[in-house]
Amino acid sequence: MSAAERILSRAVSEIIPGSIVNLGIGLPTQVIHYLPDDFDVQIHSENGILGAWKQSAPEAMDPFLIDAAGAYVSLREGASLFDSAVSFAIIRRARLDLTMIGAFEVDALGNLANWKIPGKFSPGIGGAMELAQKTKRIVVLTTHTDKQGRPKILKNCRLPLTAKICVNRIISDLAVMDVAAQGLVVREKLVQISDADLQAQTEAELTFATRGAES
Amino acid sequence: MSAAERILSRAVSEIIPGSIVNLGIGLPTQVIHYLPDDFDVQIHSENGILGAWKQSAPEAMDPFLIDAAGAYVSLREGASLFDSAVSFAIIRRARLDLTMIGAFEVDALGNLANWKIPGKFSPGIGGAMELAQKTKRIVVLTTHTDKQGRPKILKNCRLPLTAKICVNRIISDLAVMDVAAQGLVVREKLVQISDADLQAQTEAELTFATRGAES
Amino acid sequence: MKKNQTLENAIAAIPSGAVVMVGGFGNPGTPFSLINELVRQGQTDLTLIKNDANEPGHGLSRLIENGQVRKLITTHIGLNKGVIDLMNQGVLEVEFHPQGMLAEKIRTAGAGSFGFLTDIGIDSEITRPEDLLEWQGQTYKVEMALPADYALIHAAQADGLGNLLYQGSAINFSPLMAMAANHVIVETPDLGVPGRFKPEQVHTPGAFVDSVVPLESLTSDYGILEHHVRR
Amino acid sequence: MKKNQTLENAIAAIPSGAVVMVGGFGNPGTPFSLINELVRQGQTDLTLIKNDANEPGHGLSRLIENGQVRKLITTHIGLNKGVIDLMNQGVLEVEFHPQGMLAEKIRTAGAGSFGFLTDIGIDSEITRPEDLLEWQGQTYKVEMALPADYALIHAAQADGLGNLLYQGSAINFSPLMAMAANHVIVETPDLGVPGRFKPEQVHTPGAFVDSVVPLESLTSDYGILEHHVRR
Repeated sequence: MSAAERILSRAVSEIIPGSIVNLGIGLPTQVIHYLPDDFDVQIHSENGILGAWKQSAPEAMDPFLIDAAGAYVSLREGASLFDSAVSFAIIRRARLDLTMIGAFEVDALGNLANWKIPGKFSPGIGGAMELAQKTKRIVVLTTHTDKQGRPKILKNCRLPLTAKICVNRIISDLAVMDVAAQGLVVREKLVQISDADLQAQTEAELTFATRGAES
Repeated sequence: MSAAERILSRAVSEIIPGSIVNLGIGLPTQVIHYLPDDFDVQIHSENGILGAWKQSAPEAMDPFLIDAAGAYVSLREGASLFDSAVSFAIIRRARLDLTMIGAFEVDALGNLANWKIPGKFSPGIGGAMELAQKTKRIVVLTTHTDKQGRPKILKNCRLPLTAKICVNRIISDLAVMDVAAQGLVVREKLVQISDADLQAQTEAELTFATRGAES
Repeated sequence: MKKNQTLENAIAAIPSGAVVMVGGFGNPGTPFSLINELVRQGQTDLTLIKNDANEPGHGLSRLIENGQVRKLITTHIGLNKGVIDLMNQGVLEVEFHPQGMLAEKIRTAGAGSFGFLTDIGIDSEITRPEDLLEWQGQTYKVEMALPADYALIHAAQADGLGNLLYQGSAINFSPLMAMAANHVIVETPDLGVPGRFKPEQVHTPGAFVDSVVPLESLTSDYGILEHHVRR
Repeated sequence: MKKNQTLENAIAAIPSGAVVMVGGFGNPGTPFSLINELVRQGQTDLTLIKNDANEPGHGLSRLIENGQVRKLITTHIGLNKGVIDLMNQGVLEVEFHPQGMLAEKIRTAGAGSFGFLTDIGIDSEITRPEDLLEWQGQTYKVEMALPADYALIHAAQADGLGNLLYQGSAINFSPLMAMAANHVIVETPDLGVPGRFKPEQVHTPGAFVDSVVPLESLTSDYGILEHHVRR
């Protein structure tokens, strides 16, 4: 399993049946393909969809129906379509149960940076600020370190923040961590990695309270 | 012809074919019944209708379709129905061509008072302020004097204003007057009333520029 | 369908003292069955938000006549002399707003914002000096958002996910209130299964709806009011 | 049908220097035919407002690549490296807003209001001290309304009164922009006669629409983008 596959497989079990969930651009939008076909969830896409579902076969694909990342999607029974003001009213009124979101950096306080790398990458804000600031529960999906092996899970974010103190849980390719009063608490980790190894790849200080282990 | 019938018959010719018109509660909502069945106009009702039309026969009446005064209405081909926020967006964005509105008092400056008589009558504001303040053209339909024979067309309104300097034209049972830079200009009047008699029933000073006369 | 509830259970969620929005402009859109159940259960000290007070003996007026209402936030009660009298006697507190401002204050709450800048009524007696804001060289009136604890809504049709469709002039404040209240209770004579609506034609997405009460039939409350029929 | 216009006449109404809103989120809802005509006519010094810049060689991107655009007000241009490069080179001025704030700024203009009070981004670097307002003991960010001279809109269906229906995820900013612009130009592959729509299902009432351009067919611009098909 690749790092991405490990994250996505684990992410599936974060979704409570019957809930309303937004999947952010990047890794999170891929979660939809890991869900059982009959799973009871309403996927919100900020471009105006409640009830987005897996991409249809090419012959049934609707060119007028994409998710916020541009990928063609289908609709479930009971889906609704609406304008961008209503879509963000759903977000700002906290009618989403969960948002899964990507990160450039996330820290021990639950701060999130995922929209801008000054001087290198600033394609815009998109829906990230409102999702991060207003959703009841935010789960970050991220590789534990960047491509150069540097920690993405920090003591304090250094990049411009998307939203302060908003993240509830981080799912990386190595571990599942909760943002708690005492900092990051490791709930699960790969069996093949030791506590010390995980800490070594994490700038934030970790507390270990693993209830078992992932494979 | 009663005073009301004279006002309503004259009001019909204020409506330019193809235009969008709001008819205020009271006399103005009655204008709809004086329009030819095939007249090209879209009647806006602030409770969420564009394309309201004459009341259907009792057996075809829809209990879920009323105008802002509570009267049952029908819909024309091409009508649309929408929420109150959209309805007032149409008003505030000045997408109405004309509003006909009632008055307790109207004055030589074009000020309008039609929502409150302190200590006697204050049922609320309704849509009057927004209609009066934002419609491109406001025509007041009113009897020239009140039931006690006192002028309703004043030098300066004494009641709380609905909106300042908003009225373009006044159609009474006696005359048609425009609000102009020099004050009220009489454009039409009943043949049987002299200039002096009309002035006597009007507190505001009148200039006479009648282009003919009504019967 | 966890959103399918009985009239009794749905209304029992509302405590005395609650702020309750009620859809409808005149009769159309008024959730008479939800209101009548609230009369039956007898919660008191309510603050109600509705375009009007319905007409004597009907809908919202029943709650007011029954002494359950502390304050009414509305736009026009000209068709209800009884409620005007209660206001004039000081028995009922009434707060009036221009109709489009009431709609926009509710919609602002529904959008998760806190207020908006307008010029409506800025020159009139409804504007107090403390409502005015100088901002970037202009003067605006600040209208604050108007949220509520509960909304009572009548929908023509619904599905088990809480998606709603309205009909006729019964749309009015309902979709705005469904966005603005923390707990949204809907009555409908026509509750069906998800998939029955074209997704583009849903007026209120189910995300805003907490309970849906199916009505077996519509009582005479929902019918034609004879005095509004043109003779 | 006075609203029925040719592509050429409808776009010729737009002068150089105009502020132009363009509907669409990615491809769906992008009025490619109106944009392509604007490229052909060559008006310059435009300020454009759209959720994104489409993708290289398509839609809005063509106007930018063609040097007709002075400023872009948008939310995310991550799928258009060419436009990001023009921004980084200082050739194109770009103003970013959070997506829901852009929607709400447009909708606020469309409602005839002047601004709104929010807390979105209030703790982030996008908020300057001069955007903050102390009001009734709370701190808010003031977001000003964003109106425009023109809006270019794609509708799935229209009638001769300018009533519009959208489809799929192509609704997005279109109904908001139709309210917010002073002059609204719509393209549609399906223009019919008034009466064809159920009145409750009209997304944009014709009151907001100035011209409707019937399209004989949809070009390949409107089709599937192969790189967004999952392999």
